[in-house]
Amino acid sequence: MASTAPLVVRASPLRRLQKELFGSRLDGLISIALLAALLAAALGFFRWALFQAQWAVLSANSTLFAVGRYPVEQQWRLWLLTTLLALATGLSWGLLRAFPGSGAVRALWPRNDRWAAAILGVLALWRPMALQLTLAIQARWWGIAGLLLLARWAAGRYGPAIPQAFRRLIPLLWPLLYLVGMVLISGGLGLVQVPPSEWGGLLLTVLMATFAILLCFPLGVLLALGRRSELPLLRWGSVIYIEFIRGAPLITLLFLGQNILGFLLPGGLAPDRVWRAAWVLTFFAAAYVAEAVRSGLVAVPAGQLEAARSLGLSVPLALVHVVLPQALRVALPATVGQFISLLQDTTLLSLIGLLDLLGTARTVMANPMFLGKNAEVYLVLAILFWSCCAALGLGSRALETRLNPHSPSAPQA
Amino acid sequence: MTSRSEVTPWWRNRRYLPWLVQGAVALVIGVVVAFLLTNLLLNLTARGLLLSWSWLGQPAGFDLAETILPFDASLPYWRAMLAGLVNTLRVVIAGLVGATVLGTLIGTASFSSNGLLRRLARVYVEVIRNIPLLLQLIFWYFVVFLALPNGRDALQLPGLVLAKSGLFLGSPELVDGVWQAPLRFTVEFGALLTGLVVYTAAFIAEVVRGGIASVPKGQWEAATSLGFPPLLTLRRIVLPQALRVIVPGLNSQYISLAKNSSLAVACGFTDLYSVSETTLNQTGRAIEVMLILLGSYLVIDLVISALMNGLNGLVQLRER
Amino acid sequence: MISSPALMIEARGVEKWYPNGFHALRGVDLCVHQGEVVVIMGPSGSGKSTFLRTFNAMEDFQKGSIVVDGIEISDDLRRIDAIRREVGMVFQQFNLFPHLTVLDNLTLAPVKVRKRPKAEVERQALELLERVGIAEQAHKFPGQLSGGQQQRVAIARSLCMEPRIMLFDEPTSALDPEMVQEVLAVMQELARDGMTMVVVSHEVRFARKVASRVVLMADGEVVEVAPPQQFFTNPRHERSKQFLSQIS
Amino acid sequence: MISSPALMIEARGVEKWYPNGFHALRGVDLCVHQGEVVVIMGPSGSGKSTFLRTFNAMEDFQKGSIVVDGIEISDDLRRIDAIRREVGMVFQQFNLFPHLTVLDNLTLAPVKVRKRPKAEVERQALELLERVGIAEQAHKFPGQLSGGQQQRVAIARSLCMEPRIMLFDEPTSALDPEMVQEVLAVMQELARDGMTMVVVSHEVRFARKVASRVVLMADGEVVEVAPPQQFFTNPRHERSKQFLSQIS
Amino acid sequence: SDGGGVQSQKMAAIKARGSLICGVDGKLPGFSFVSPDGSYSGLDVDICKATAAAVLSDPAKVTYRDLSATERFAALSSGEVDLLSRNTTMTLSRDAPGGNALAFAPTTFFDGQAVMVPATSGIRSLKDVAGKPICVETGTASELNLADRMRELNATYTPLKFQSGDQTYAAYLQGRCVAVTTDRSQLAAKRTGFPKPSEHILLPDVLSKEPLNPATVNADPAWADAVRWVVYSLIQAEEMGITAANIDAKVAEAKANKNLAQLRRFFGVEGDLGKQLGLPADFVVRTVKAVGNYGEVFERNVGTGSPLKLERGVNQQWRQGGLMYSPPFL
Ligand SMILES: Nc1ncnc2c1ncn2[C@@H]1O[C@H](COP(=O)(O)OP(=O)(O)OP(=O)(O)O)[C@@H](O)[C@H]1O
Ligand SMILES: Nc1ncnc2c1ncn2[C@@H]1O[C@H](COP(=O)(O)OP(=O)(O)OP(=O)(O)O)[C@@H](O)[C@H]1O
Ligand SMILES: [Mg+2]
Ligand SMILES: [Mg+2]
Repeated sequence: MASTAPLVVRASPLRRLQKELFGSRLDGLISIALLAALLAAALGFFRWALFQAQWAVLSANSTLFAVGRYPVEQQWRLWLLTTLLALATGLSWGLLRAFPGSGAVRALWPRNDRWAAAILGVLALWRPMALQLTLAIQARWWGIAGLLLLARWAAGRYGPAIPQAFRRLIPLLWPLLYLVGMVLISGGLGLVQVPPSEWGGLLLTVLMATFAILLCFPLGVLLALGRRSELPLLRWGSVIYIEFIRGAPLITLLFLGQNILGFLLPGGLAPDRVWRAAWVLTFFAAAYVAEAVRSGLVAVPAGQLEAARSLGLSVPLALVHVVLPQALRVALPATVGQFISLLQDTTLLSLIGLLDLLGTARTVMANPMFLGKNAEVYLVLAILFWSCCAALGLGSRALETRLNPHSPSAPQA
Repeated sequence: MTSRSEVTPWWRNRRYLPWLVQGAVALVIGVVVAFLLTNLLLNLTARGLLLSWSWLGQPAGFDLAETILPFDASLPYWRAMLAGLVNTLRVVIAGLVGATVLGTLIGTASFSSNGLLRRLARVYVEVIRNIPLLLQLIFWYFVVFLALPNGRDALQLPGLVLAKSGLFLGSPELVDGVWQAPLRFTVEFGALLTGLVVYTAAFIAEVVRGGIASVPKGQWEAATSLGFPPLLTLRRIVLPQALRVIVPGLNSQYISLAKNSSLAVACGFTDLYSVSETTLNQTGRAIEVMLILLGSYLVIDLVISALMNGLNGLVQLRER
Repeated sequence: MISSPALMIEARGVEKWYPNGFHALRGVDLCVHQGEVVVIMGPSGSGKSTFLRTFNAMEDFQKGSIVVDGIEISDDLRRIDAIRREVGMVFQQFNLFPHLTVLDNLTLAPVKVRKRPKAEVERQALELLERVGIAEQAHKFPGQLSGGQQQRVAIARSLCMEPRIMLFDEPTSALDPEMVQEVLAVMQELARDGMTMVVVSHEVRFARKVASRVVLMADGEVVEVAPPQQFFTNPRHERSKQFLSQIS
Repeated sequence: MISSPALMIEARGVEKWYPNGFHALRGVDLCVHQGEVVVIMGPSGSGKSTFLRTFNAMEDFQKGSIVVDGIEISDDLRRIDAIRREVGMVFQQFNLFPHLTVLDNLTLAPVKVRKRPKAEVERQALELLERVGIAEQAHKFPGQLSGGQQQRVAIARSLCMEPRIMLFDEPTSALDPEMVQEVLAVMQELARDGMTMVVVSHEVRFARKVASRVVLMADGEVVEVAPPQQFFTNPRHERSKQFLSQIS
Repeated sequence: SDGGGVQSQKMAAIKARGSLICGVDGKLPGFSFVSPDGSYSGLDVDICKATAAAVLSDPAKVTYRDLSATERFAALSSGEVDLLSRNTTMTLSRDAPGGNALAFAPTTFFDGQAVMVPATSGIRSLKDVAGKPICVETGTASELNLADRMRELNATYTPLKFQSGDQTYAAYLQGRCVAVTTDRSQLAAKRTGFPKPSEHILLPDVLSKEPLNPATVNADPAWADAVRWVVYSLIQAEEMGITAANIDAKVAEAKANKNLAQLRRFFGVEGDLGKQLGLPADFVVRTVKAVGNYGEVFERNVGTGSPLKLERGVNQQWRQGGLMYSPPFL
């Protein structure tokens, strides 16, 4: 049996395609039908997008979509914030590459990153132009994108040279930036106050989502611990809370927050309705995050807590250092899933009259000039939401693999 | 550890400490709840809105668009809310069936030998789950369904007419520019149902996919070696086993579909939430309306859970 | 020539690459005549399972040809069906259907695929269960049986389709030692009844007693084909000697 | 009396009911002197684990008293902390923290509970790992180690808190046979160094070689306490004989 | 102390806050509407501005809250907005302490509920609508009026209800319903934005009287009075021929001429009318400077010169035969 030297052949792409699409007669029929449908849909879409759609509705209202009625003379604050965000993003991104998780190789521009940078570049160049923004604003976007890439490059290149003590502080950048961002957005500390009722569009959506995500997480962890607690009162309290929230549609809870919160607090103490909605979102999401975290807690064997206790760790110490790190790792995908649906749920704010992205869209479409331009606006919103949610999902998967290079399923040889 | 000569201070006693912690938590919760309730009572008394249910018997004064229960403006509020509830149930039940069928099809399509179908199934799931349902509902209603032709231009098939005003079955006829038929579904219902089905199906598809993937590969191989064609294998061998994993996953998807049906307001369908909103606005009875609303959804959830738990018992039993 | 038994499996120059590019079979030839019992041995990863699975078209291959009972394997679904009708297969992991009773495991395929009347199939199934010695378990579920019993059900399930060839892929390696014998006994009896069998197995005793020929595979090639007596006592190839030293 | 070693554990009439009403310990007495190695044996469910876990207050009890290294166990949390500081415990399932490296497993408690400087603890930890023979694994994760190695890490982790008493709950019963010896060797060495140890184990060879006394428990009671020589060759009680006949 | 001690809590709160929170519709051209640059304009908005000018001396110190029809009263009674200027119809039950317990300022626009249909539909009166779908915003008085009137006519119809105005008109324009009903002014306003305004007609039927008034809560009568007289000041200014353009001259004139007693009282040059309300003495000057007189407000926002092209009609001054009539500033 004189066989040839080990030869690696892959079926040619064409042949593979043929096999995938026309493996059997039924498959062939299905493929043809699907291809025809896809083609028709694509044709229809492009005809609409190129000849019928009127994108002016977006360019004319781009500011409204971006920040709502944020006072024009104060918008420099948002530009500043965007610039800071871009810097922080570039810095963190570069440092992630400079210190890849164990097992991964360090490369200044891995393939994914080149893709991301290219997409970013194209978006930054093309989007502002497509929206027919003024040249000054276009230039700002180019500058910000350039800054991001520059920070990314610098951090990736010189990151390893940063002393370790200093590097530890870099994750703190984000909470700090959040606080700075809140001050920049709402005013105070010498800045003119801009009340929440003036925030709108993307700004409001992002603000609501991040606020709720940041707060619902610790709350959810507490609830999950409560639900697993041996103390009956804590356990039943958590169970009742979680099940009550999960049994009710979010819109009824938002409605409740808007209509009844005013009765529950002495006059004047009730927070602004924007904040009211934000709190309702937070409390709502907390119940779901609690369930996600609980599934992680269940996955941690009871022996872990026992071992920690027998080593003298108090219960809080054991939770923080032993149980939660393991539980949260397991719960990560489900938790991020909840964050994604929370981001989607911010659209419900439009049903209670807040001007989030969807609410802004509805306002814009009440403008006589743009009546009936539904499809264009909704399409863009859909793409926007889709990209954000998909990015969150991708990020969570990346984080998962990064956290888990040493899974217990890889025993030593 | 019964009698001790020296007394352990309570703050270090592991027997009492848990109760102290609980007591403290209970106290805090109690104080907060009491504070809120007093305010509620004070505020409601001040506005003359103390809990009362007699308004439920007063005539509603508004009409509802589509109801199965006959309704007109002279009937009392409770009838209006009941009509809304029935509409909610109608869309939930239809949605459950539709989403299950579509979701199962898409879930199984991701195991197809046809690469295109497989990828499209993935794309469907990834696209649909990442776009807010509310946006999708508004899209279906304002962009798709309201773009249907009307009157004489409506899509006509034997025994079926699809027009801007709805889907007409039976023997539809055009009376005075308006389609009439024994069986009709409005576009509001259609848009809500389509949105819910399309959205929930993406999640159900994932559940089904997970369930099928949980069946060992050897089961497919054994069936193939016995000469089973793929579809028969799926139906007789794989799906029955996958159900064990699928049914609990379906439960939560069903519940979220029921809750999501409350987004009906976005496309003009008169469901329970929409009627409640109108009622609240006409009567000012915020607390009572909220209680009815939350209670109703809770009951719907519980019923779905109970049914699915029963079903779960059945599919798990088949194992032994 | 006329009296020599018919050729049941004829594989010529079979080459297979897995989709990831791994070259699993590198030109393998094998003939199996009617009534023969061929035992395939070889180190793990040598391609035994892959080869076996090409015989009933569970794996495709890129070069060479395989003719089973006169039908050449091709992409034609009708042919593949015909071949699967001829060939029964028993797996290492039994692969019984856990949601069906033992009896239903046996009757499902004949009834649904062959469209035979249910009552008749059930009669036959009970006979077969009798033959493999577990008639009394007919109404239990697989999860309630021991491994050896499960594997015997799996054999009976294949037999219920009345195949002319049986393939076994390490039928006893997932079993506790005390159950191995009961399964081998059933296989031995099958061989005695004249069934054509191809068995991937490392059971030397079984091979010595039952095999017509033993095949040694290594690295996707057939290294040696010999009657068991010769194979175990006096293998020709270095590779075979090495392998035998490992398994004993 | 002055020269006799100090009493490290003194349990008197300990009775425990589980919350479901099960009477797990029915008045047990046991004294362990400094430097002693006491091996507890007994059938499953006899309360060995429960008894062991009362020594570091992981389980409470309803009647009787336990004094550990001069500290009487009570509900006082400060005392419980003090006792846990004295007593190390090794579990059947190792219970290493899978998200921490071996070194971090060892240093976590000393740094967080004892507030000792990290560098110093790390030095000590590496010494201990050396002592249990796995210094080179310090930066791996538990999931990458074999069972025997994991159990040795668990022992080192307990030692890192510098306990005066070590409790072992069936430390070798979750291990593959070839790894049992390496763990027992480490324990033997510990015993030689004069550590006071209470070990729940059915390893007769280990007990014979290392134990000062063997305790037999059954149905929540201590049936027999005897030096190993006597216990294994000439047990006094019927129950002991019966038990010994089962495990050998 | 100055103002006879009548300080309203609300007004104190507004002054402390430095801004007036005004509940508006926000999506209604001519009444309250956001332009792409984010600024509000409209008749309702001008009332907010005038009030802010009177209380805070600065018409820009207004925080607008877009309120849906369903939430407006709750927002007002829970104190979330100080003033509701969201073309709200005054009715007994909304006014009465046993009802919504609102306090209404004078009518700023006399309206009536009407029905709009496509000109080509062949529908010429409400009766013709029978059996067909009608779009209406949920939670409004229009919804109830429609039900009442159709019951009177003994006609069946399908009410398609939407949560917000934009959806209602979108559905109408897309042909989901053959008619849309709400206040005549609103219909006219919306019609201006339609692709072909001339293809839609308003039916002659008037379903109801719809006096649109700003509103505050009963609980703070002093605040309600202040708002009431802010509105009257605009009407009175028109009657007296005072406009934003000529007010400075008029004030100078009044200051110079002691004989113009009425004008001097009106401008607060003399007397303490403003103080009695807890407002600055010259609040009228401020309101008129901020937004002009009622006629100017009307013309600018909804009048024939505006995109809405509404006639003054009954909203004319009483001297011209209309209903706009301010009590004397005495
Ligand atoms: N789906 C697959 N894709 C890629 N390589 C595969 C696949 N299945 C099997 N292989 C590789 O093909 C080779 C032969 O596999 P096969 O299962 O036939 O070996 P075997 O001789 O049966 O081994 P064993 O005794 O372990 O069952 C192995 O190296 C295996 O890793
Ligand atoms: N939390 C509990 N609640 C109720 N009963 C328990 C609990 N934990 C243990 N038991 C019971 O107490 C008895 C003694 O348990 P223990 O674990 O101490 O036995 P053991 O001698 O260590 O057995 P093994 O050799 O199986 O580990 C057993 O019958 C067990 O079922
Ligand atoms: Mg194999
Ligand atoms: Mg035990």
